[in-house]
Amino acid sequence: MSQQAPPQEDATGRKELDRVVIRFAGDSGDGMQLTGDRFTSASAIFGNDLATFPDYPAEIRAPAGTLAGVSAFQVHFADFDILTPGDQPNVLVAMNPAALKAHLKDLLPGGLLIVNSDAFDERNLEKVGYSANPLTDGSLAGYQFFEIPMTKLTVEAVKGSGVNKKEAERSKNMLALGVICWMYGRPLEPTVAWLEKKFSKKPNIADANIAALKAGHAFGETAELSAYSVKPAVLAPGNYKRITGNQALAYGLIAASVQSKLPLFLGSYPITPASDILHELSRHKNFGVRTVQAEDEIAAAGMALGASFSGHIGVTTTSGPGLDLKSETIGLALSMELPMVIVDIQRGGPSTGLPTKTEQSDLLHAMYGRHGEAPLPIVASYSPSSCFWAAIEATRIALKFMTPVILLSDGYLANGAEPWRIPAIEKLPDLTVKFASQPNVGDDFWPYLRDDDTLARPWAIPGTPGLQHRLGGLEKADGTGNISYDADNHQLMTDLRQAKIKAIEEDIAPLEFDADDGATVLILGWGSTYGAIGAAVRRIRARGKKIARAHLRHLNPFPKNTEEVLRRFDKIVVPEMNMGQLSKLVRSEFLIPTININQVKGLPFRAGDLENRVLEIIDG
Amino acid sequence: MSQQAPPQEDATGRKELDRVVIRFAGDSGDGMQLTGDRFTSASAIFGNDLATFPDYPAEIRAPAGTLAGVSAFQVHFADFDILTPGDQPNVLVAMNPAALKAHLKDLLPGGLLIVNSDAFDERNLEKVGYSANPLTDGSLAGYQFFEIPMTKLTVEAVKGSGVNKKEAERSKNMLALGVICWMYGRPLEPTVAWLEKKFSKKPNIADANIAALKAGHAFGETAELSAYSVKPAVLAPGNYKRITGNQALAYGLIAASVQSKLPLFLGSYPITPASDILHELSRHKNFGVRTVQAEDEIAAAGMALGASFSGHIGVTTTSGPGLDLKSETIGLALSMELPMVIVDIQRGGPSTGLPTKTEQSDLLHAMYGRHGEAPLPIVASYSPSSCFWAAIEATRIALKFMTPVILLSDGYLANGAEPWRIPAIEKLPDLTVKFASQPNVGDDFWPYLRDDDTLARPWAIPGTPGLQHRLGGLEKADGTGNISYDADNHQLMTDLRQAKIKAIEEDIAPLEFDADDGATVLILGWGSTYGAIGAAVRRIRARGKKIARAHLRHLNPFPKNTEEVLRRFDKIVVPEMNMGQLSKLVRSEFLIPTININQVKGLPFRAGDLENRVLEIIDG
Amino acid sequence: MVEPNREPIVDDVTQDRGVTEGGATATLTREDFVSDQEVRWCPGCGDYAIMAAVQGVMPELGIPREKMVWVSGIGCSSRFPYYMNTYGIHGIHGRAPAIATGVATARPDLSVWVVTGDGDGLSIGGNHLIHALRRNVNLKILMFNNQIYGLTKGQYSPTSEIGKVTKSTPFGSLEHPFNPVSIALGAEASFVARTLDVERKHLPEVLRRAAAHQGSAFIEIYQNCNIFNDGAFIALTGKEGRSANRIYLEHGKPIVFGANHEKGVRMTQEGRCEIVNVADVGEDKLLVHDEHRDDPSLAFALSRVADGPTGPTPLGIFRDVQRPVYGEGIEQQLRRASESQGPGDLEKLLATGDTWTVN
Amino acid sequence: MVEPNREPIVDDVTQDRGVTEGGATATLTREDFVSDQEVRWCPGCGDYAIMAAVQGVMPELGIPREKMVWVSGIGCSSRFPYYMNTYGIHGIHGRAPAIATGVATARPDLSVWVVTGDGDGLSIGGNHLIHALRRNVNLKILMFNNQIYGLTKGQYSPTSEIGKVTKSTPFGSLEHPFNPVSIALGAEASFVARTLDVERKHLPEVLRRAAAHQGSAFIEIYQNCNIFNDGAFIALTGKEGRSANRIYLEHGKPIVFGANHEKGVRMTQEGRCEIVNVADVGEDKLLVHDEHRDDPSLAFALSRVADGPTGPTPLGIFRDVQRPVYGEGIEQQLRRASESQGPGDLEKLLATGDTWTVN
Ligand SMILES: Cc1ncc(C[n+]2csc(CCOP(=O)(O)OP(=O)(O)O)c2C)c(N)n1
Ligand SMILES: Cc1ncc(C[n+]2csc(CCOP(=O)(O)OP(=O)(O)O)c2C)c(N)n1
Ligand code: SF4
Ligand code: SF4
Ligand SMILES: [Mg+2]
Ligand SMILES: [Mg+2]
Repeated sequence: MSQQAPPQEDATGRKELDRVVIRFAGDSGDGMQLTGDRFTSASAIFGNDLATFPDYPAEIRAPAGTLAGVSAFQVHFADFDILTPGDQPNVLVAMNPAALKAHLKDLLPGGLLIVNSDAFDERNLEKVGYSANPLTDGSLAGYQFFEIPMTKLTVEAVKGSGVNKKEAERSKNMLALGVICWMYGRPLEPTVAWLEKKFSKKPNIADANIAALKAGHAFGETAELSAYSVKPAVLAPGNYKRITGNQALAYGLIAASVQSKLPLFLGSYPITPASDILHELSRHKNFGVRTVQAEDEIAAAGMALGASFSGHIGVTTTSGPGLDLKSETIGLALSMELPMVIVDIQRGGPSTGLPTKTEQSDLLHAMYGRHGEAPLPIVASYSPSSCFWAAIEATRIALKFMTPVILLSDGYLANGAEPWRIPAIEKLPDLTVKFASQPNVGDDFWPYLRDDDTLARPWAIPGTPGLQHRLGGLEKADGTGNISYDADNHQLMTDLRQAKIKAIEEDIAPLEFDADDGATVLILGWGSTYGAIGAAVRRIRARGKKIARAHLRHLNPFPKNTEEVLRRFDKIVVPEMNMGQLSKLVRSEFLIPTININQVKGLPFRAGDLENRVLEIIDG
Repeated sequence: MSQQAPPQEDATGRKELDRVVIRFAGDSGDGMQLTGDRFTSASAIFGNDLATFPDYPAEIRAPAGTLAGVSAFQVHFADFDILTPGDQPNVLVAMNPAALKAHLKDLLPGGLLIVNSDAFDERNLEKVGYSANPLTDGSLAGYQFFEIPMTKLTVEAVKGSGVNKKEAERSKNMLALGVICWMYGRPLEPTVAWLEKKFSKKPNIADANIAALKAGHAFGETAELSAYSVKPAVLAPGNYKRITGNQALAYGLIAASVQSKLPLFLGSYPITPASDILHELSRHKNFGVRTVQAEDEIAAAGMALGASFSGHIGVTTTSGPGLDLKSETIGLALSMELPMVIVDIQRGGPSTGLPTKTEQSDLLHAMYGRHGEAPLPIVASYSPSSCFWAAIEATRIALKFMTPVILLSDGYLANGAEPWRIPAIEKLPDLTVKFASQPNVGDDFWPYLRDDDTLARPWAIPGTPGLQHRLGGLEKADGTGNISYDADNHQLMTDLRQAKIKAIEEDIAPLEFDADDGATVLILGWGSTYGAIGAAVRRIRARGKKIARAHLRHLNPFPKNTEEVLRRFDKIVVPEMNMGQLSKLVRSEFLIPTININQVKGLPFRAGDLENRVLEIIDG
Repeated sequence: MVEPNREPIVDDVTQDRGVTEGGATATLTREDFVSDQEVRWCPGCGDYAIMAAVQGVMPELGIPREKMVWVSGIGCSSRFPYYMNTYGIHGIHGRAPAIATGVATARPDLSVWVVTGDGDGLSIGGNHLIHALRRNVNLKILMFNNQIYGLTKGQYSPTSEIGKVTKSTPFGSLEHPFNPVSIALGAEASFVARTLDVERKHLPEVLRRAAAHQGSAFIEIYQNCNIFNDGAFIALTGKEGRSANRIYLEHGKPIVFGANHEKGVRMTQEGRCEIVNVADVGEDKLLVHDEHRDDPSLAFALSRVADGPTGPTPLGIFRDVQRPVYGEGIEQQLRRASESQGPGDLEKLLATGDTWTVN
Repeated sequence: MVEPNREPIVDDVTQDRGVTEGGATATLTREDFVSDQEVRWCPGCGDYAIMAAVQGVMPELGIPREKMVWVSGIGCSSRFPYYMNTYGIHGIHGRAPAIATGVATARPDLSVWVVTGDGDGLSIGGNHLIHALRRNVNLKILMFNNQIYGLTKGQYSPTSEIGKVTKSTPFGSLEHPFNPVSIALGAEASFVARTLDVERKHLPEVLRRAAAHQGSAFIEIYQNCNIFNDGAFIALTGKEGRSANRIYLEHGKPIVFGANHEKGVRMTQEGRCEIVNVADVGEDKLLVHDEHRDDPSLAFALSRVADGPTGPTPLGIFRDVQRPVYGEGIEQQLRRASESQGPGDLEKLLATGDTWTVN
């Protein structure tokens, strides 16, 4: 770790570090998410690789100063390519006692601690049960510790910008940002520009924030806080964009619409952490994207189904509780064999659970959460930017095989940001579809006359003369699609529905794996554990141990070579943020034993924890 | 089979048979269900063992004479204990050409065929595509074949009872019943009594039906139709009652209410084939049973949950599509750790599927059909009368472990009837519960302070002073039950919820198995395949082969000795009316390979088919 | 890119065979709208009459069959789409208005009709119904009200009368029924009407009016279920009742009824509609019906003249007003967006925001 | 067996500590209804004022805390039960009326209150709400209407005005909003009222009336969300608006409002409520409010005086009529059944029907 290695100095006399993990923590009202976001943006533009992890309470603004109200944002930036937002911060910015109390335990020994001393008054200390003031009782001895009277400084600094006291104090997060920007040599310009744009209608608010930002920067300089630098990372050349998972997912859906020349229709009902996809898509009407905020999730799915029947890419986005409600409609789409994309941004369950925390516990629900024999494909994103790929892939499968597809992401990917190398449009797959336009049996049109290869049925959309047909959820005769209660036909249709999904294995990329030769242990992952597993693998290799890893992006069907890959290794380790759901699928599918590493804490794995667990398995 | 063996004659000169399978088939409007039902009743009272299988279309009354409109009822009665309604009938009563066309293929070669010749006119023949009249074109040569002008005879017979022609003709099903009663020596009295009671308000209708019944009986005698007898079965002594699965299930719930001294609350929304439970329970208000027909399945489950919170046994009954809709509410009950019973009468899926046909395809949905880590117990009935046991067992587990429990039955069990040895009340388990009545931590009440053995939390119901508390779906701190976003607490609660369900294995009967010594093949079943597997096992043994069988009544958790039982055998054969759902659970739980026999036709297995498949496995 | 994006869907395929074929220009007949599917209602079911009326009216509308989509839920009534030679969705129980909203908002070029039942539409589907009406989605919603659950063999429904004995209420129902017209008006519906399955003239006329209405049209159709609720509407269909109890609402006309128009409806000072003898009050005191009144209070008051079809009951169009149509609003926003921001350009979209270049 | 079956549940446990303790007889204070849970609404949220009013009124009702159950769905408003020292269920989104119906029908001895939001109650939960009102379940339903989705950070709701710009409608909402009072009346509600979070006197009074009402009471409470929809009710809360726009409905009194009661409401011949200058028409021509009118038309017409809280808006009790209470009906049927058939006897039940004996 950089803290250990004797740091170099760069030209400007700043100590060089290869990586830093900063956590901003304060009241829900303190604007920590925005502060972290701005610092991240500045670092991105500066050229670091980075990963972020916002962590905030389910309440909008729990009462000021309480533990329940603490909101935090962690950013990891480095001069090399990194995979996670970092396990523990080496810098903690705490805007009040609650923030300190909630997050100090994570700060690395000897780490840098910056607090807003103005917030450490009797009442606030009491609120979180500090008997003595930690700033003065010596309990912070183990850290490099700076107290800054941020509130006072801010009020001072913004005088003249003509904002009232309340607004003035609100700018203190910018002061904190200014301090950190100075310490890590980040330019202020991007933030200044952003503030001017954002508050163009309220210039005095803009001025106040800018003044505070600059004051913080100046303070850092005059107070001679230690100054560091983290060089730009050497990333593959190209255009980069900082993107969150939900944003990438929304872009992927738009891209799928453009590449298929089909309009995109989103039926959705707001729910954390999926709402931002609805928000993002409703901003791009010039792409012909229709977004409807439905009365509930059932309606949202129903609307998407109706749109799919009509020739649109019908999409519905939600989280666990909403997925429960959509099950029946998904079953109908499956029975009507309509292309539809269901996006589930997983969060902590069961029930309302932990709405703002992350989890991977909807896999088996996605797989089996419908009555009857109702198989459908499942695609999973594994990093914020991979959500772009996942959206296109899910749509591709839906359109090609005429089936609803479930896309699994999670809260960690949804809100986490990372630099994304913007793909070349030419490189995107062509998703053009051919609607049925002619009768396919003499003068008749049979909606269930299947394609020999894909077993997909033809898609004839309203407006097409002569192809009028009616579909529903009652069992249909293969071919004609007429209602049929025939016993053998039901068996046939059940077999066909299953065979169609199984056939998709021919159409998807094989499971890639990265193995040291002689490695006997394979870490098999899926979804958002990708980064943590990757970081753990690096550490394990850094210790000279042999290891292999593979990451599933298709959960149903599995890539065709999955069993072959698994059988190459003696031990299959499956880390999941659930109680072992992928492992259940692997075991029943291949009868291969697995060693499970499960964590259900609403938080992503720490690379360090994974490293240790896996080392035990390798050695033990 | 009795048809082969040279039949004896009994005192009355009737040929003795050990077993007969009769299928009554006609128009939805012809009252075949009622006819079969009455014959069954007569046979039951006569003392035969029996099993029935009603098979009717999803439409109420598809147009007269069409194949879509054919409704059938099969009854198997014997002088020994039988296990299924029989694979193929040896007697077929066909009230019209459609019925003949639809069912002739099942009639055993040389079987007895009785048709209503009056219905075989041009129009009716045409409707089902008979070019020639099968009654005259010799195509029925392979059967013992009687044509009876039932309509004419009926109209004749009921003259004077003062009913109009339409009503008169409606009685022809009673004429058919009369004929069959004569042929198999069934007394008419029970039916006469039943008719008088049923039509007490419309005496002339009663008279007409009775007249038709007697006319049929007389016709059989005068026409000297061959007369058979099937002796009473030697059943264990006791009081017997003919009961269907849904009726038994309703009685079981009432019994659970009586045994627990808790009132029963049913929140339900009508759906085939579960509606009859709602109908039955709404008739027993003197047991304090509250039934609410909710606006939908979500409300039905919500009402049951509210009732459970209030100290009732909250129950909700449904079928597949309804189970989809209840998932979110079940998740809440699970998170609130409330005792609740969810009954799913499985039917053909996916989606609306085959509403009146049977299937076992909701097992994985029951197991995993909720977002998040949401384990709950699953109990499955396996014969019509076992639904009584299943209802009590599901309630017992729910009350003891404070958890929602899913009870799986299916359409075949729901509507099928069999003689049931009425249990002695004293033998029923005592389900008394103890509500919390005092603070459990100093002066406070902690709703999540668990019992050390069962891990169940205390049940404090409104009306109890000092124990006021609030529960919801957000994650709760273990003990206090207060909202908690704490990472370690979430892991703890997730572990506890899982451990609580796992612990139930200590509380349920071990898996029994019935094995010939030296048997290497075990047939593992669950649910309504019980009878067919049993019959197949008898046949296999009759062929001198060795076989073993076990039937799971608890699907989650499995009985503690399950793995130990399975490992005793080389081959585990799992027959299911789905694509292999139990097999998936067994494989992932025990990593034991299974040989699956799957049938998804909306119909129960035929013992003969199972026999052959298993023999291949034994031999091959 | 809106247009290019949406249009092709319709055009590509319609070009092939020429829109005219079976299209608006070709005149269609009743038979053209009859599908090849075997009708599976009970003999004598009121649904037959309704279907006949619908198939009779469709050709008049000048809408090609392929531009029509019939959407339903589950129930006897919901089998309807199978019998129409148009595009159709036999959905799931209660969700037809939601599914149809998807069709209508995705494809404003289509004529979208919904068939639902009193259970499908008002019990499990109540929420989707009121929201579709509130949004004024361009849907024509036909609710077959037989005051019973038919397909599930006769349980009471939200429109069944109190005290009704059914399979699920052996001791009589305890639930106060909905008045479908009242709830629709309370849900801001822009077009609300009521008619009767046996109305040979009135039913088709109401259908025509609904088709002409821009936005969502809600039509309650009293329908006899001769198997499980026979005679529920006898007060309106029986010999004497027919003339005595059918109150036909006609725009701009005083509301009179009875064999010789001897009865009428008057509005009291407190805004309640009361039935009076024309002779007693004089024709000029009678309420003059106004379908187009912006304020729904009049229509609502009229809906309270009869809580159930057991006595004098208003039939016809209670309300027919213009409101922005939901789907059209969306189209406008799409058009405006591509006009102001230019048609969507994927390359540009990806390249904007927090971007930087690494060489 | 009904009684023995139900009663013990309550008694067994209550005996132990004596019902009186914290019970009806002991007089309770505001504090007794405050739970130990930390309140987590945003500073300045209107929910605080509503909670204060509720906790102020509860002691007056003479209902022991343990006999009270507060049920909610999901939303900022739905956190309410956690803050009441009674029994409570923080349910799932939109389902509170259904869950509460279970509580109230299972246990008629309890006082059951529902807190819901405009999204929870009218969007996802609309169907359960209208059915609870139709059945007249004994529930007191408080709908906190802030015309926004608060907990999910500011999307429009079914009560948001057309054109509203929110996270999910960057170009403005296209949806015609519900008028909660109108939809409740259309759903046959027996008690319908509207009040305002900041109404120190009016809000408590409405709560008292709701508590006194037998059956379901629906109360729309305009509630300011100062984070995502601040000032939505400024027309009623702002200085001048306060007197100019609050129309207080009082039973038996002519409807007047304005600083000096210079304005009034009149009923037109066509049953529409219009706002007039008292001076112009004369006080005697004004509409006299009647809460107890069986016909809901008057209440409905009053609900249309204001489509949104942007101008003169009626506050108070629109309707308060007696109808059979759903839960009581069930109790009656249970009692009758055990009276006529005798209390349930399991042995007898199992032994009846198609039975026979084998010896
Ligand atoms: C989710 C779900 N719940 C319940 C059912 C069972 N079901 C089918 S139709 C129906 C009600 C039919 O009544 P109605 O809507 O009035 O139509 P009708 O048959 O009277 O025309 C019910 C409860 C179902 N198919 N799906
Ligand atoms: C099934 C489900 N869908 C969506 C959500 C997300 N959600 C929580 S509260 C809410 C709406 C809140 O609005 P409102 O009911 O008006 O309450 P408010 O926060 O404004 O008081 C939504 C959409 C959820 N928790 N569960
Ligand atoms: S059951 Fe009633 S509604 Fe259904 S088809 Fe038969 S008659 Fe018509
Ligand atoms: S978001 Fe709005 S409604 Fe929610 S607590 Fe904050 S102010 Fe109140
Ligand atoms: Mg109906
Ligand atoms: Mg709200």
